[in-house]
Amino acid sequence: MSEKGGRLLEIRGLWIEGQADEDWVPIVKGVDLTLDRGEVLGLIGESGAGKSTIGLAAMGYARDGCRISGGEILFDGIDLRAASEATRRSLRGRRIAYVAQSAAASFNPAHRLIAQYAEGPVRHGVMSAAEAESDAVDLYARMRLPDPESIGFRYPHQVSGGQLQRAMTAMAMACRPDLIIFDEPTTALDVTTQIEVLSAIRDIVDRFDTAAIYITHDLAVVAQMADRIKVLLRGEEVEEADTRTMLATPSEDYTRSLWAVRSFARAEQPPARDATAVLSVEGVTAGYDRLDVLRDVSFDIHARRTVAVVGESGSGKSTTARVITGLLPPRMGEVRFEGTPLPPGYRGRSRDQLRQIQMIYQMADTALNPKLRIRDLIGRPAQMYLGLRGKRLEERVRDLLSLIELEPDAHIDRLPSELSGGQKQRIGIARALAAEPRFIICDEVTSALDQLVAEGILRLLDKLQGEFDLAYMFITHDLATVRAIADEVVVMKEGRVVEQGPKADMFQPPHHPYTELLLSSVPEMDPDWLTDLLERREAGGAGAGAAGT
Amino acid sequence: MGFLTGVVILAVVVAVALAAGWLFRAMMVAILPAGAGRTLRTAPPAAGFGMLVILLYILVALFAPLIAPFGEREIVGPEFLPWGDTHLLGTDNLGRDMLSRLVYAARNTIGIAFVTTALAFLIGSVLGILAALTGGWLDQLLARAVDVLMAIPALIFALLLLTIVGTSIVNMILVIALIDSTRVFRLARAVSMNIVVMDYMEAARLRGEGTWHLIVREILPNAMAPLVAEFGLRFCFVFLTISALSFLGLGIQPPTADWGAMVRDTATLISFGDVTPLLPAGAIALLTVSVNFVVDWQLHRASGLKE
Amino acid sequence: MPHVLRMIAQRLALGLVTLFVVSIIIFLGTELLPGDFAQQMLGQAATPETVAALRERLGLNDPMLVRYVDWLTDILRGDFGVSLANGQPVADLIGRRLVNTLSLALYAAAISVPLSLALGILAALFRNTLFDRFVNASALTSISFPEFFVAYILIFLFAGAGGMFPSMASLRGDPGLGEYLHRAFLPALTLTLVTTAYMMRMTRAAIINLLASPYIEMARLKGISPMRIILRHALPNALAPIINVIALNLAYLITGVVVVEVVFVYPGLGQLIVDSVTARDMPVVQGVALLFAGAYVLLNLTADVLATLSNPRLMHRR
Amino acid sequence: MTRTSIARRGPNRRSILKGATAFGGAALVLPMGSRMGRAQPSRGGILRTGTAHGSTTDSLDPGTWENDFMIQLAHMRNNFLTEIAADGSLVPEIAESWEASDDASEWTFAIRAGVPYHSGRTVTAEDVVASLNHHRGEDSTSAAAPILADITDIRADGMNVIVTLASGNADFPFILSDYHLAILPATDGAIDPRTTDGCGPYVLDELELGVSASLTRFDGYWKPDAAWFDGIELISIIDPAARQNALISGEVDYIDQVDLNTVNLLRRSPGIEVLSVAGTQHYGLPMDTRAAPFSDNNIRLALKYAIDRQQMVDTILNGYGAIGNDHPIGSGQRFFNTELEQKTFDPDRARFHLKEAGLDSLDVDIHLADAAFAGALDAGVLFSETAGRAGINLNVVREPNDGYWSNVWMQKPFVGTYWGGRPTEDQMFTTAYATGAPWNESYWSNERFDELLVAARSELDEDLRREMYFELQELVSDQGGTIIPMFASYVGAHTDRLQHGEDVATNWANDGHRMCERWWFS
Repeated sequence: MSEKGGRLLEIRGLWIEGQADEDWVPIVKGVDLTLDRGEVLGLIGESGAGKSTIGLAAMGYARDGCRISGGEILFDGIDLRAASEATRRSLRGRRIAYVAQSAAASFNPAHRLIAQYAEGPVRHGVMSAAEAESDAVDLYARMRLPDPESIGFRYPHQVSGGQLQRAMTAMAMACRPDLIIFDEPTTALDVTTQIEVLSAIRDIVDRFDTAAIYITHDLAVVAQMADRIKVLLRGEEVEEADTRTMLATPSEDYTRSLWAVRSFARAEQPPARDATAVLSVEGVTAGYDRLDVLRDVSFDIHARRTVAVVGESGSGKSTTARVITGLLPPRMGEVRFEGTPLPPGYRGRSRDQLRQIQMIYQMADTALNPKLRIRDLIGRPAQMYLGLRGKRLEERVRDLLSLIELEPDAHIDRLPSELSGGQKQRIGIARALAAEPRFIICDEVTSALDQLVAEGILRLLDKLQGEFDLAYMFITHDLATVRAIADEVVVMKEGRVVEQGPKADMFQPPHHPYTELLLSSVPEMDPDWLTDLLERREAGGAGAGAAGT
Repeated sequence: MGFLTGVVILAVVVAVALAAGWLFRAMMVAILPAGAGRTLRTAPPAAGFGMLVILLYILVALFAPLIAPFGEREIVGPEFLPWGDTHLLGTDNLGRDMLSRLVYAARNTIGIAFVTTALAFLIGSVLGILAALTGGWLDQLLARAVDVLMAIPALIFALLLLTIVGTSIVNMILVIALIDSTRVFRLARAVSMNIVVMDYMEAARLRGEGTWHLIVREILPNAMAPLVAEFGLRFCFVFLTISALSFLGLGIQPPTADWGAMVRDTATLISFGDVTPLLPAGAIALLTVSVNFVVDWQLHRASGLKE
Repeated sequence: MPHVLRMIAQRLALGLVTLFVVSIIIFLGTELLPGDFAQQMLGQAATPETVAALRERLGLNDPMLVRYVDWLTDILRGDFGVSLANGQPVADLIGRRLVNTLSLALYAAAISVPLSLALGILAALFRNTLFDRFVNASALTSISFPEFFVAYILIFLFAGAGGMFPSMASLRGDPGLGEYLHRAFLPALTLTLVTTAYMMRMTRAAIINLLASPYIEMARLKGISPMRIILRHALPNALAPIINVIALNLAYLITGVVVVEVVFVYPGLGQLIVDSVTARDMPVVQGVALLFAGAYVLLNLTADVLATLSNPRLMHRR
Repeated sequence: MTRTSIARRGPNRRSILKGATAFGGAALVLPMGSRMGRAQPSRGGILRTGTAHGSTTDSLDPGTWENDFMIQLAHMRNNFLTEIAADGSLVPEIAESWEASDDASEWTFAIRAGVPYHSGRTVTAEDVVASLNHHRGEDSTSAAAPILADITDIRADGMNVIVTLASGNADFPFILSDYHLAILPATDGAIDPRTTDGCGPYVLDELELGVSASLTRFDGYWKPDAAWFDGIELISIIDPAARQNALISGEVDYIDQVDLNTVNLLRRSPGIEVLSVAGTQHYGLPMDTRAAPFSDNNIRLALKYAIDRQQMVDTILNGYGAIGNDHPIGSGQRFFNTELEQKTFDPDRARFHLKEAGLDSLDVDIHLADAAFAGALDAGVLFSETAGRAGINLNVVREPNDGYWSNVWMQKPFVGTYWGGRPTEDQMFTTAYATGAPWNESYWSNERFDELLVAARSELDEDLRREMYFELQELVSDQGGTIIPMFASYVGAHTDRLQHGEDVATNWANDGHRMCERWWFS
């Protein structure tokens, strides 16, 4: 990170347009970017900022439906826009490589990892297949993949997400490129896995002195990786600075607002232990086929309180939600609503019981029927449960839209595809509210959203809770969210509740070791955080093994 | 020989067709309200041409009696008159006006094919979606039943069934619809399998929605694109099935005019280089190609692939 | 691997059940046909007595269930019975024609499968170009003509007086391979034309469907050439639907070509079953129909197995 | 003539039962080819003939022969007791000669000596008895049983076969030319119905039912000036276009049942000759005379005058045929009524008859399928056109081809039918017009007709007989229940290399199915 070579990439006045029906609209508007050899530049911004599009443009590549309409892209003196497709193809993979967000989707499911590793070098004539394969084993080892000799002979589906992401980084390294584009490489991973991948990436980039563009929306992550950070907003540059400078003294309001997100915190609600819990999960054991996914899970949720259920993927958070909603009848134990046991399956529940428990989903895209208009999406529960018709129904829909801070006239007749991600999530909330429930399950409702948008959603949920006396169960893996909104926390691991209690207690040591691991793995805005953490873990010898597989 | 001339004519026809498609699209964009117009503007000329042809066919079918110069069954002159002023496309083997027969055949053929295909889709898609939705024994039962029906060759099965129930037009529609519905079932089931796992389906189930609402409001609109594409192909295959049946002596019987049977009746003439059978065959082909141009465009739009 | 074997066993069992149900349907169907063989053979002159005598002799008077069970047990023993019409064993009647049918299907498939794959791949590669549109439109045109009409056009173009190929694919005198290929060329070409379009469109669609996948973009960003992307990255993942549509078309080539057989005077199974339906020669109808159903089940099974073999996710469990 | 494989079956099955052989008297021959410079027959060449018939359900059993594939094969492989010559006269074949008792109820046939079978055996009187007995008896399933039903006894006496009939029949030897009655070798008094043996001109080498047969010339054939080909390939080509194509492309030398839609185009093809033979084959539209409205003869007459016969011949037969006069006797037959007024399309007269029946207009259904005869539905359409002009609203009901002869014919009141004809006037009338006859399609019953028919059969005076048959025709034509608008010719086509005699038999297609031994290559 000390010595940098000469200029490797120079982008001047880049304009990129995307196709919307017949029209071309600009999505990158005159961005300049320079990168020296061995340097790591962080590109940061919310969705729609054009980060990935710029990253791909650095390879002279535009996705289908996009076109580079202006500016210059000089890679090591070669004008990528003017160069022939053959020239560009010969550079891609060989001198500029790419690491995609989802390794699971970006590895071809039909071929073994090592074959895909070797394809680039062999096609580019850099090495023979045999050389490439032995090289792969070497790089797999460097990426700290388990069993580097044989892991390459597995198919993508046989390898876990974190390992795949490392294998993909190794693949990108295959031709020892001058530049690698990392496009949100850890976004899809659990926090504990993320650390492993981040450290492996940082090591290998250092080792081969490769220049990199690191694209992410997560400031804490980019702080660990980048020498310099460029902040983007809607296709335009906001500011650019050295990492430490940027973290310490951002000059633009927008940047400051990004920093500020993490400051949102709700006033904690007073505990109401005396009243009957709105919802109690009691000794639930449940699973699929013969496999138990949940074992003896119990917790209570009271009115006006938010219980956050945290844990990594596979810990049983979502299965718990399925038991509560009745999609998965438990093998043992029961779910009570205001003290009354609920029938185990949703088919056995009365319409009123169904009404009382609503759910908001992580992916608003799949949770809203894309062919129905907002009017019907929100109106249907009101019509079904409350028997509203005609004008009253319309009024109710408009009220709900106002509640979720969307202008009724402008939105009531839209399709979900005509809304932004945050707006869609608000519709999801409105749909749940339309049933006038007492209890809402929020399943990772903010994890697919940008931070500013997510904050808005959290604030809205908070407001509504007060207004309608709602009880929330908040499923999340993001501890920042927990900090912001929860009254109580339930930590789950491998289908069991490992720790639960009021939020204040949870964030105070001593912790259960697993809670400790989770808490310590959340990246912090300190550029030295990762280095320090790894050193600490090295010293302690604990935790790393649990997350590293 | 006329072959080269044919190629030149074909090229001209293609050029004119594309131009017509382009013009038609431009015209419709101008006429239609903004939303539909914007969608339409994305249509390639081929799809524009397809829509134009389909529209023309529908008009011809609807207004056959107004367009046809003579009656469908009316014997208006000597048999096998050449093309001329009174009889633009000449007369057929009984002395009926060829053009009029073609026009009326549009009505019969399209009408029968449409009813048949619609019926096949009604049966096939409802059952297919239902199978995907409910799963379990009903799904297994329906899937196995369809397997069984598909294991019997379609033409043989149609032959057997039509022999049993007799060859009226109604029976033919029912039999072909039944056989075709098995194909639709498989598609509808496969498509729905991907839809029933969506979160909005879960939400609707948890809301306590009934099966019919789930099928009609939640699944069907989302399964529409592939089903419509299949509808286009099936619609055209129905003509072919009917004409194959008429080859085996079971199709639409004269004097009702239909393109499949008209090809069949005049097919021997092609052995002598007479172009008469090309007229009804061309009518089928033009419609098939047009329908599929539109279907391709729709599928392309639905796939979200932009190129 | 063992689970593949288990799947095959499972599917075979299921196939047998399917065949069993098909046998019931066919049996019932032939029962329901108006008129029976005795009536059909004796004609209008038949007195009630002679019809009864003939029925008795042919065993047509037994209750339906008895006849069905007898027939089924015979089949299970490998005995397809004898034709009511001419007393020849059904197995003999089917045997030679089965060979003919299979060879024609094979011939047509040998042309159409590679052709449709190649055209489908090229169309996917040059999608939305003039080439793509031309191939697509010609394919659609060729499937929108009735089979017999395609056959007549081919005969007109290629047979005629002094033509290159015979208009009849008659197999008299056991032709050698070269001679067979020559004689059966036009029927094979007809079948090629009617089946290629569908397979080609499916191939193209299956490939194009995958082109939006992230791993295809990844391959592009690795600097892989478009042709190799299609062949190496898209095709292996598109195999399952392609194999499926090929299997369906092969089944069609075996079971659905009666019209082509008639036009080209080709002695295959289709003509046999149509003749037998008309003559109410039930043992033959049932035998051939069962054979067709068997072919369909077997081809589907093969397709499923191949699709499984082509899918690492199913072949190599975690 | 067939359009489809399904349609084919009906008429063929019936043709066995109803069509028998030709009549005596002058044959009407209309060969289309040139008669000039016809060469003497010469030996050689393989005749390849494509026939519109043949089914995989065919069988070697003579009792089941029903279509032209098996019938042609029979005439290649087998001989019969008698033969109808190309000029229409009855000539001896296996029966060298015959004589009848005075009342024509006992017939003695002298069997030709030394006629060899392909297997080497010689034809005996016992073989003849067994060959005929195959079609008789209680449990016989032969389609020819009805035509031999009158026989009470057959016995062999040396080289003679003596047949006793229940009643006298002067035309009995004609019946023995029927194509079912092939002479086959017998063992223990019975023939083996599956034998491939025969005493005909060609030896069967290979037979694939419904597909083809190949035969080579039998060196030991007894006829000196017959069977000119070295061998024969008989090929079943069901599809009319395929048949035509096979002829045009030179893959066959002869085809039968030329598609009449394109026959004129075919005639223009180089090297192709079309051969049209007018015979006794006729198409009819029987009405059930027991049922209203057809029970009223005025209605029947109205319909008879409401049909345009010439248009039918021109359109349905494309000119290859002759108009009919509502009786089944062909213009070439011995006792054809030359004095009978020809009915023509006359709407006024039809209206007149309607009025006589007390009606202004008439609504009536006719049930047709192309199985009845080729173009039956088209004929129905034409008929309804012309009938409309006479105030008759004729509705054509389309019936399925399959099962037509079981479910429609003689079941529905107004249908279509087809007859190959009968060798004698008596047989034709007895079979289809006498009261209570099993195939009396119109259920017509006329006392005078029945009396006259019996009288004519036993009348020996030629003039008196002619008078009687004239009256019978007049009765059928004016009062009968069947409209017979047209007589259809047999239309075949062949390459110009193939030659035939000046006379071509009119009793059946394909030169009375004898082209195998009468025709030759130039």
